[in-house]
Order: sequence, then structure tokens, then C-alpha cells
Amino acid sequence: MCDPDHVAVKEGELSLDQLARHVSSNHAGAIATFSGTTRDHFEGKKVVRLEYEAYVPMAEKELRSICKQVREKWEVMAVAIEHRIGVVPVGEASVIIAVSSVHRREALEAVHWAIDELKARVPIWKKEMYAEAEGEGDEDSSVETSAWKENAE
Amino acid sequence: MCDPDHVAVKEGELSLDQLARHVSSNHAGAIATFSGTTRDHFEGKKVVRLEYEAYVPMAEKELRSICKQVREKWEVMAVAIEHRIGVVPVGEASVIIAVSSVHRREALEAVHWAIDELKARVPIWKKEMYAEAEGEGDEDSSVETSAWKENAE
Amino acid sequence: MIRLRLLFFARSRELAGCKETELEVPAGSDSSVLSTAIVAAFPALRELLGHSVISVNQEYVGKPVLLHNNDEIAVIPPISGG
Amino acid sequence: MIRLRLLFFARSRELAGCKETELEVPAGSDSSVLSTAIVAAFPALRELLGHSVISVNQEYVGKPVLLHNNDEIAVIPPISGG
Repeated sequence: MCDPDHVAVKEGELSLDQLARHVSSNHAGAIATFSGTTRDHFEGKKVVRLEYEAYVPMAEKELRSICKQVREKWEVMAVAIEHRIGVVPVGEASVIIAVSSVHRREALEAVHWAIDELKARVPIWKKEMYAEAEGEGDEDSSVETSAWKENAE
Repeated sequence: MCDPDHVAVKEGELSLDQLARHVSSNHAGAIATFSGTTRDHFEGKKVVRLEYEAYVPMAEKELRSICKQVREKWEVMAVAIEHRIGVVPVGEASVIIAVSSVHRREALEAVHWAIDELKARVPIWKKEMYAEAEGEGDEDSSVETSAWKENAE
Repeated sequence: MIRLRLLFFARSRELAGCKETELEVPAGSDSSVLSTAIVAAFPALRELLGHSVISVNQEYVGKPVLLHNNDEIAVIPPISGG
Repeated sequence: MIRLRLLFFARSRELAGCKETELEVPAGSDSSVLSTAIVAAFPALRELLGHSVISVNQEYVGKPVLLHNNDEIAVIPPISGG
């Protein structure tokens, strides 16, 4: 039997259509997906760029373990998760998850659980780069600051 | 302000990536999607082909009303729904839904509600074409039968 | 008499043998007369109409609504979108 | 002594000033000695280690595990994937 799961932690744009193909099957009736996209603001500061860093082999190991647990908890056919690393332009997806199942409830619930779990335990870090305008005298210089984020849960 | 919703009832392949672009925004952090795909079996019969028929203007009206209700019920940014009509090969998506929101819970819940609602009230019909092998004597002729489906809920 | 456009879909289209036709009902009729008028014109639809709904101008109607010339009526058999 | 590979990520990488180094601990040590050994070698990490976890061979460890030569240790500051 083919591996029902697909995981990747990699640079470059992510595609929902390609991910859906990884989980699609002639027996599945439903595919649910989730994409996390980068936002352009944080506490009033404008986010100009994001950078993700991962402990790649451990992150992929944890993602594979999440896929396996999803298939133990729900009657789903296949699970696929990709996380982007490196620079991610604002508005683009940093993570995409797809789950296929015969009935829609399972895929939708599973995808929700998977993203919660990913945020809780997969060793990946996001750094936000902010543009802060500092008006001093006539000169309007723009200073870039940054912060490593922490997931709330 | 731009229309936050996008609906279409149309022939041809559906793309999650294109649909996600309809709802993506620099302010949204999450996009949830659902695809309904056609299955290759029904009560032991092999489904060789599916055909969808719609009361197109009314279906699009109902889809627009579902989008609006989603935005009234949840704090979401934008909603997009496309339903394919005509022949849909087994394994391909017949319907795709995308919802964007700042927080992931809203988008995931909204997409679930939207597909339930679509199945309950949008005037679209699915006909399944089955291949039934009838072995009579030496000849193994294949007879095609079909059935209009009914959503359970 | 007022003249209505009558549309059929899916199973109702197959039983009626056409996609669209015209239906006449007495002036002043409301939508509650539609089912009987449709069966009179298309006896083959009798059984299916028992579990179909009839839309008026692309809306599901709850309470009966008054019909007007050129209203668009459709027979909506049990749906199976998704 | 046994020799471990020690990896840093994100804030811990910035504070340590490198991505990877080596760490020596006495033979027979288990993972409970790691935090102290890391702070001794990298005092700048003291505060961050208070809210980081330390993985051994790409696994989160619950109970202390015995360390072996060439084990891969990593300092995992609060994560922010997704």
C-alpha cells in the first residue's frame, strides 16, 4: 500500500491544488484544507516581511506523527501537510494542510485538529520584520525592527 | 468596497488555488477550503461518470445568499463558492468552497456550515452513471444504468 | 388568464420531456394552484411533484405568493448538489 | 566524557551566535544535565532556556533519557509555526 501521508518543510510557494492531489482518491468524497497566510500587521506595526526557520528533520518527523494520529482519530483516507520556510511575502501561505475522507465531517474536523497540533508542537519559528517610520527633524528615515513570534497555545 | 463574495456555477475543472486567491487578503490569517469530489462506487456499483445539472441563476442566487449568511454568522473576511456542472470525471471536484478569516476557527467552522447549507438548498442535481457487467452465456456485455441522486439531509 | 414560464430540471425534465414550456393559470391565482396545474398539463409528473418544491422567480416560496404574467416557475426535484 | 552535537534555532541561534556546536558531558549522564551544561557553555542562553525545551535525537523527551556519543541535542525556543 502507498504511504497515505505526505509532508514537506521547504522553500517556495505552496499550492493547494497540488496538495489536494496528494490526498485525492477515487474513494474519497471530501477534501478539506487549511492555509495559514501571513498577515500585514501586528499591534499596529506594519509587517513588511516574514521569515520562517525550521528544525527540518524533526519538524518533518512531527508532521508525519500528526498525520498518523489524524488517521487514528478519524476515518480519513489521507493527510498531507506542507510548511514553507525562508522568506514568505505578506499574503502568501506559510502552511497548508489537506485531509480526504469519505464523509465531509471527518475531513473538516481532522484539518482543524491538525493545524492546532502543528502550532503546538512542530519546531518551526516565525520572525516578523516591521517597518517603523521614525520622523526625526526633516528626515523621515525608516527603521526595520523584527521579532520572533510565539504561538499562543 | 469590493464584493467580498465570489460564486460561480460553471463547466470545467475547479481550482482551489484560484478560489483561495478570491478570498485571500493581507489582513486574513487563515483560509479554509472544502472540496467535494466524485466517488467511484455506490452500493457496490461502479460509477463511471457523473453529470451535474443546475438551475443556474437560482443556484447562484442561493450561493450568494449562503456567502452573505456566512459573513453574518462568523467574523470572516470573504467567501467563495464554485460548483461544477456538466460531466465530472470520477475523482475530480464538483464543488469547492473557500473562506478567509483572521482566526482559523471561524474559517473552518464557516466552511463546514456552507457545504451543509449548499447541499440542503442550492438547486443542483447529480446523476450517476453506472457500469453493470451482465454475464449472459459467453458474451460479457456491459449495460450502463443511471440514477438521479438525493442529498440525505 | 396569465401566462407563466415553466422550467423543468433533472428528473422532472426527463419526465416532462422538455426543459421549458408555458403554463396558463387564471388571473389572480397564487402559487398554491401551481402543483395542480402542472399535473394537469404533465400527468407524468404527479408522483415526483409529491416530493418536489416549486420555485417562483428563482425563490423558494413559503406562504403562497400572487402570480403575475411572465413569472418564472420551476419544478425542483430533490436536490443533490455538493 | 561523551560528545554531543548541539543545534540552535531562531532566538537561541542568534544568542549563541552559531547554528551548531559540540558539547561534552560526563559519560553516563542523562538529559537532565543538558540545561546546566548548555548555560555553562553559553551564558547568554540562560534566560531563554527557562522557556525553551531541549530535544534529544529529534524527539521531545519527557522523562530523562541516557545520553550517548553523537546524540543530536537541540535548543527549541517557543515555537511559532503555522
